[in-house]
Amino acid sequence: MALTREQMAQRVARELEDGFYVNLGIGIPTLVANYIPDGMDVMLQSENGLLGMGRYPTEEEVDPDMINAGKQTVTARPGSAIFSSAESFAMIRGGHVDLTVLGAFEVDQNGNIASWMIPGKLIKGMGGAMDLVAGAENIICTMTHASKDGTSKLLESCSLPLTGAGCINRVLTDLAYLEIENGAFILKERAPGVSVEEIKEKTAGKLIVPDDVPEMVFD
Amino acid sequence: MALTREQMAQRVARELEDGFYVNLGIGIPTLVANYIPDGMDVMLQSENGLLGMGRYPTEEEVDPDMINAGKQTVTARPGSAIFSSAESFAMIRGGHVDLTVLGAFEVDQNGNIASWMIPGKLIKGMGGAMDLVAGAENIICTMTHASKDGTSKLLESCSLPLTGAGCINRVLTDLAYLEIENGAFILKERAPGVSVEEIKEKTAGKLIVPDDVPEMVFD
Amino acid sequence: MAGFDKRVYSYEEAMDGIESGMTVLAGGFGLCGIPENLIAEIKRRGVNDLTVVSNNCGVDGFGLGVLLEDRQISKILASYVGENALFERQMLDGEIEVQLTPQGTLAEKMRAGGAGIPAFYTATGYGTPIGEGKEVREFNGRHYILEEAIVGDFAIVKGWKADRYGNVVYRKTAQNFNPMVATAGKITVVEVEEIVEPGELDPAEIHTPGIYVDRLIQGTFEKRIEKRTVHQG
Amino acid sequence: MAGFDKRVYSYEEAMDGIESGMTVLAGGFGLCGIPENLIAEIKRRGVNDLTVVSNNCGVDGFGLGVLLEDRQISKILASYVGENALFERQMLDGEIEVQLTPQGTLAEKMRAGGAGIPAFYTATGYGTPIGEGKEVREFNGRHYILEEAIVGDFAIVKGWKADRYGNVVYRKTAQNFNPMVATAGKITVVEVEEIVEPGELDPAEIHTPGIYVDRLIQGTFEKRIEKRTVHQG
Repeated sequence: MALTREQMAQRVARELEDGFYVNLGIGIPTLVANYIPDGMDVMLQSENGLLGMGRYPTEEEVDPDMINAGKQTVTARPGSAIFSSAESFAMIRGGHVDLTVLGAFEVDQNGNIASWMIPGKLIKGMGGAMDLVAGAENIICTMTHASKDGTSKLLESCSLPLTGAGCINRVLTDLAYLEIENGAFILKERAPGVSVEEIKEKTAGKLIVPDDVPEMVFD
Repeated sequence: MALTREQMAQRVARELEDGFYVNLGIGIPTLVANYIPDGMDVMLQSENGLLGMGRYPTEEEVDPDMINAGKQTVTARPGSAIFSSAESFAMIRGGHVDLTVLGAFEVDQNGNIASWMIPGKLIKGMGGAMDLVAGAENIICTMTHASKDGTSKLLESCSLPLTGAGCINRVLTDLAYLEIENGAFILKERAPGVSVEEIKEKTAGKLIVPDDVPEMVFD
Repeated sequence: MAGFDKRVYSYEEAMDGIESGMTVLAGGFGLCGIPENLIAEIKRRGVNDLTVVSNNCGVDGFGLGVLLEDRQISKILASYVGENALFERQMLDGEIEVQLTPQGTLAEKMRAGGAGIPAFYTATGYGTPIGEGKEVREFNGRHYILEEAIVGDFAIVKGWKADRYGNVVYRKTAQNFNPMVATAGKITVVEVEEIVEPGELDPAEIHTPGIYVDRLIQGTFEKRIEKRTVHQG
Repeated sequence: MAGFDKRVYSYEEAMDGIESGMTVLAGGFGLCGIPENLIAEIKRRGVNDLTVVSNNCGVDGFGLGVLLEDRQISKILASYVGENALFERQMLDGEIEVQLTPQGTLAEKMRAGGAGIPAFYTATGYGTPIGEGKEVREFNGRHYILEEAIVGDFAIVKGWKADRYGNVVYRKTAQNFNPMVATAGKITVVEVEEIVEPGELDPAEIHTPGIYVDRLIQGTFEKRIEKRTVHQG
């Protein structure tokens, strides 16, 4: 069975480490915050200028001057810092964020990512995504493995305009967790009940399948 | 008579305008602060990170965390701002300071200035001087017109290593106030009792002498 | 205005001198921390053919979105647009030219503009459409592209408090692009919620020193919320 | 250290891992806002062949000056040196290499290093010995030189207060180079006068967000004054 959005978030959360500064993109990445393991502390960076993002506010706490990069109202945790966009992207571009999680339309075996533009469709902009992929050494892409008609999104070479070149080394899809190394996807884990065969079939890029590919386990 | 240091400061102060942000270098430029005309407000910028420098502290006010760019203990006036060196030089380099006053060893008719290094002598460094001359559109150099042996310091071309190229357009010496335009010094005013002849003699660079060169008047 | 008193007392005076064809830098992220009354004054004046530099372009009927109604904007540099039906139509119709710029690059371009840095290198956008036509250069084995600074004829800024010298502090995440915008305008206009006496703000906590500010006005603000999201339970 | 608690409890631990041959960035302007105890710990350890990046090099017997006594510094990048007889002698004897760097360029090089900007253009130094051998480029009719970023193996910083997450505020003009230095170290060590609980510092007034800080220690400081100047009358 393909992973649900919640399971994807749960699996990504296992890549967190205590003391990590993390930037979570919009969509599934945002859900990761719900699965931070007990006893582990992670600080969320929001690129509009907040380090130490807290939960959503109660009705009484709602403050128009307090939003996240998704423009949602949020709170700040004690010990947070708030700063300008230039400072925020100095952090991001300078490689100070430990982990970035973001969605993608396509990734390829050379670590290229396309996530912001589909020619012919309306272009809304890249926001902070290009800075994030250029700045982080540690990025996890979350995406569906293939489109509804079965067309792979893990490619030999991205067909869409890139967000960043050679910057992705980890991908979590609804079918598998893979790493990118030396021009290939390496299959590390598969979703419960998903066969290596199905993953092979839905991966257009070069795929290396180790002898043992464990199934993910969810509580 | 050549101007005293105090008179030089007094004359420079006449170039101030109400509402000017001013950076004053070490030496004679520092004295300019003593001659700000009544009813005029000028904000002093100190490049170590202070906008709105006040007077020196009383013994009780002395604070090791409160110094100016000359490393002297100072105070801040109400409405001052304190910031980092990067922000301070963003102001300077970005052309936000209205007037910079600094000393020089030599200037030349093309607006070049040499003020930081005499080959063979110990080099202590340029501090913020190169940034100041590159950033300000409005600079006044204060200097003696000639060395003690009569050698001119207003040259056709600076002989010492430069602090900045083509950046000076006003010079106040102990003998005269001059402007630099189109590759020449233009004699605007002379010190009380100093003849045009003496200034000509002590100016090695191209000098333009208008028909009328008024004497400076001091109270 | 005498000395360093930057206060003006009408929005008309605040935006005096703005003309068609000018470049306007605007602070704000989404609808958070936007100079809403200064934008409204630009609308009122009817100037057009403006180049606007702002992270976003407001929404239909609010923020920079109001400048679309009479086609006052001919070009925009932004990182994310299109929460806005009118904007989409004008973009698709070619009435407005959109130059998409990565958010961090946009912030840094304005910071550079204010700081006298004409250009800088960044890895952001290398190998993407954003890097096309730009100089590529290698430093320590990595590729970077050259990005040039931005300055504007007018910079419009929303602050929280300021003293009359124009020293500004921002409130929470309404800071965002405002400090960089404030440094990069030939004329910088700041509107705030409260003007206080010099000395009331701690000098070490000033976000925008008054040297960057030409005009200061106190206003009242709607502060519309774009995505009200509340805690469940 | 668990989670974001950056505190260490000895200077030995604070400077753990520093080795001969490393590059050390140090905050401070003159003797104001210098990490005096971290410098003393470097002296105690006896590491040498250090490249030091700092606006100044202390005075005889205090600040970075103490690292000269046992010839621990082989190279220094600074804008102004030589309030210091020992320094002068080592410079004249060729025991120490001095790379003079304009003050604003020095600040910007470290800011760039921390911000992932590998290089930038500046007019500062064009046409001077500082510009020699550097790329010159024209933007809008003016000449600029290319300057590259600086990063260090260690960054040593003096703050005023910090919470245990490493969010730092500086006191008055003791801020100076410290915020840029803090961003540009592979390992950034901050010593402060007081450590407070998370939440005690206003988030909008943090000068150095904790993300830049690896280790934090509370110390006591001499804060020597270089030029005590008092008001007459």
